[in-house]
Amino acid sequence: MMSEVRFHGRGGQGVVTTSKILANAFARTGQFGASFPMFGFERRGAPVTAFGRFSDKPVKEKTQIYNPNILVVLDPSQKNSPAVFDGLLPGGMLLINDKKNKGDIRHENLRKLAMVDANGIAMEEIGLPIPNTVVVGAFAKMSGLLDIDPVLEALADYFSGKKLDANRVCAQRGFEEVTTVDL
Amino acid sequence: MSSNQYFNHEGPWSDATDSLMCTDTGDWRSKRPVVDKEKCIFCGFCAIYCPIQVMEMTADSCFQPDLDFCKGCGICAKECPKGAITMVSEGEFVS
Amino acid sequence: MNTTAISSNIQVITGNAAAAIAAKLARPDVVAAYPITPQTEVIEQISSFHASGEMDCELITVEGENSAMNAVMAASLAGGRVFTASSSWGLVFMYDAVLATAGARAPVVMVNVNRETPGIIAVSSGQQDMISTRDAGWIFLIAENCQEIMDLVLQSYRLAEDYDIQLPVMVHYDGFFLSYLSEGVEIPAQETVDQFLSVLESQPKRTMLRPGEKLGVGTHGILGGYMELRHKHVTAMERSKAKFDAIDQEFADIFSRSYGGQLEEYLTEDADMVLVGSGSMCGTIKSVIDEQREKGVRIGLVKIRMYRPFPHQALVKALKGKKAIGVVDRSLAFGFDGGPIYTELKAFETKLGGAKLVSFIDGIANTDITKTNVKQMIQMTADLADGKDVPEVTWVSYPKANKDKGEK
Amino acid sequence: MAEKNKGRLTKVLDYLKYDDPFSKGVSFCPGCGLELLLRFIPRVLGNDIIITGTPSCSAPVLLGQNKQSWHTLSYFGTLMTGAAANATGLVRYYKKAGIDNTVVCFNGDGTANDIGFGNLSGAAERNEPFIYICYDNEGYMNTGIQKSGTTPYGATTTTTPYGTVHKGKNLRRMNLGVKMAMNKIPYTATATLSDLEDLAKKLLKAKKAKERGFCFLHVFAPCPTGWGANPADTIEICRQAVKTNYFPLWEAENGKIRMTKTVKKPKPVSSYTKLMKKFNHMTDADLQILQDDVEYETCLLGGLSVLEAECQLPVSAQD
Repeated sequence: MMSEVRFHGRGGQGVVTTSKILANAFARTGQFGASFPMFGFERRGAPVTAFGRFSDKPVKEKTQIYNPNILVVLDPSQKNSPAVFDGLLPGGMLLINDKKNKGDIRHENLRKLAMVDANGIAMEEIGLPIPNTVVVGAFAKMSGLLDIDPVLEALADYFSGKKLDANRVCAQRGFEEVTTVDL
Repeated sequence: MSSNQYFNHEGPWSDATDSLMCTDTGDWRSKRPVVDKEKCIFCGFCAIYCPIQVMEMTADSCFQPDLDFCKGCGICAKECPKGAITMVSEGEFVS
Repeated sequence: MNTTAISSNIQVITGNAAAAIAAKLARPDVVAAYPITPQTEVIEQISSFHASGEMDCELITVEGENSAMNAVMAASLAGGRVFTASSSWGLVFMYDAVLATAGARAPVVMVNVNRETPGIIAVSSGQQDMISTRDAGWIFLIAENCQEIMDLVLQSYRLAEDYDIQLPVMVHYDGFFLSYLSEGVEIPAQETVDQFLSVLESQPKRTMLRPGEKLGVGTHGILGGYMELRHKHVTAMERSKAKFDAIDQEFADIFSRSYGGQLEEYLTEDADMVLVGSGSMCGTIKSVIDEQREKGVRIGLVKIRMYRPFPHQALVKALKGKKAIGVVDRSLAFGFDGGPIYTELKAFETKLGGAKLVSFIDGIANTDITKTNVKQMIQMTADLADGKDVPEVTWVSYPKANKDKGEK
Repeated sequence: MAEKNKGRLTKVLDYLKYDDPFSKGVSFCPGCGLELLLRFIPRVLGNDIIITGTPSCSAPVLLGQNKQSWHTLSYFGTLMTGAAANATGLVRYYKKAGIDNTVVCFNGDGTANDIGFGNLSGAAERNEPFIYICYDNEGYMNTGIQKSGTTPYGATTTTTPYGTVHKGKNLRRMNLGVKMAMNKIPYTATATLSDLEDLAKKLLKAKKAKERGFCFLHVFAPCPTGWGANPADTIEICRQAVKTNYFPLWEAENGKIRMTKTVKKPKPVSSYTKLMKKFNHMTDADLQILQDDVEYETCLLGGLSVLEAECQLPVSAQD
């Protein structure tokens, strides 16, 4: 079974890293992950899209994802953008970084909505509004595809020292503090 | 493999351990330097300025060109501080 | 590709990182490169390995690609193992030196991260840079995924520096689709790579430029001399085909991964129809083939791994007797209707035992070769096999091109 | 014999410590400045130098023909666009492999100043340890005497011919030596063939200084064929170029610019230009422009040498 995930965010939020860490964590469980960014001239603040494929079999596809079954939105301001829901498969899931946690997002194909105040947690733990590692932890919980341990291990490939410790706390808190609504 | 007719190596390598190519540049000359042994003070300026380095020291303490290769440019005659070298038309030497 | 069980050697890295790590494992003496999107990460990684002392090489931070190739060519002729990387306009800017490197038979290994080239500035994927330089006299290899990038770079050193070959090798992989793709790559141990490459040390030494040895390189080939060198060059290229197959076999014995040498055949044996492709598109094609096979469609894939020399003997062997063959090109052969690989394969049509050929052009300038597109290609190839009328050339993602053609 | 020793052998001969590695008969034009320079370099620097050359007048001699060669040096014949990068590749590999070497890049002004300047400049920036010698004959001679960046104002070439509208090159020449000295390399110098002892000393200094990095020699080497000069005048042309300050002799050692030959009372540039036909058409007004050019460069160099006397180049970061 393959999950196809599309990540939406802004430059500077670590969108591409989010997808990489998840691919890394999947590989640690003996599963397979592949991720890549959508291409463009990236700059801080510009919308950024990344793709992730996670599967128990080797991932062969090398194309962008047009029909995701999971959406991850790191940038709350994009939550109402039609581009976010473009091609979402029935029974889809959405994880959103949103401190308001209103749970008022709806789409005909959306069956599960997960919310986490990733910016808030990141500010508390690392002092910067970079939500990516919180989102990674929340993703593991929401999707049910991963435990938190491989995620924490994977973080060591991207951070070291105090930053690693702080980001591990971020991921752990994301895992624990995410709230989900079945629609 | 085909015979190595032109090259000893797989790529474009020349090998100077074999033999040096040589052109008989002496044939180019229309005038030849003639050294006046009496005037030569053995300073060596003709030798150092000769582009082909053909002015050789001889046993009788003057410089003489190797006519097999001297192209007859006339630098030696021009640069000799004693005017000991004159450029003489090759026609003079045809016997 | 047979994938070994998960082990601690698997890291999730980008294609660019795979190339850089492979270069590090090959222990080059000299690396010279200049950044260009989408290759930049390769030399950033190498610079970082160099800075941390993990990579004991001379790293030349040149002022342009032309100098990168000139520097590694010279270092190679002096006897060194070298590496460089470029893409697109960078490859074009070093093109005179690319030609000189091949002519001098310098066993340079480089990666070229495929990106569009001609005329229009496009920071996007496409194999046009490869096609624009295909007749440089280099061996061209093409990777499908991050693991294959790693493995091909390692195999390239064995091929380039082999005493019987002595030719530069360029490993191509799709920019963006592979350069920035993060996936699990098994990173071999240094000792294993050393063992794999150690065969080269037991071979006779190639001619090297050294002080006082009275040997010079770059001589004028005059009279028949030039012809002799050119003939040696094409003969070595021809030899490289079997050599590459053998190296791939040996690689399989040591690393437990095998790709099939010049071509990788995917479910071709019983196939009526075959797609011919190269690079990252092959992964997507395979996934569609898996789905189609479940529906009973007898379709296979021939993946071109070695593009120069052109593996026509292997292609004829793999494709002979099939009903229809769809050739997918991610580049153009200007002046021809069909794509470059299609036009080249077309030259061997009479040897294919009646197989019909059709050309698909797709994936130009980051246009995605989607599963939908692949399904369309398979359908059209099936139609051709069934004797239906199918246009010779189809621009899959640009229907207007096909319509214009039809109207004429 | 005793009576003959009226003079003393010129000291230049003392510098020629090695055999001439070149074949006696090579196809340079009579009076060629390049040939004199090319034979001189290995006799001073040694026969184990590796020389790299590009397509130019020097190429037919530097490069072999099939497996045969015109000289016994190791050489690398390569492209005009990448000569300094080639030398870079060589010295870096030799460094890695621990092989002692003296790599001499030997190129004309076309390669050095024009088409190959990018990689020359890059090699200087990286302070690569080799010697780059530019023999400047002020044009592309091997392709049939075309204009180059160092062709002086007014000179006729086949791409700046004398016509009814345009009369020779209407652009000023570039000063390659000064450009290179601004790269903070260990050694830069100009030299010419009339002052061979000066040239020999500079070659030896370069050989020593290359242990610390990039060395550049700009050597003025007339082309009698291309300039319309009497082959016998090759050395005289060099001499007049120095005496008129048309081509001043200086060096920059560790950044300190110093004249190696001071011209107290420079002659007018016409005493140089009259030796060749390429300036034949020039009016007094044209000559004045060339004279102004020469004076500007002399003035600039004078200023630099005063300034730089106070400056010491920092020790290279690579040391």
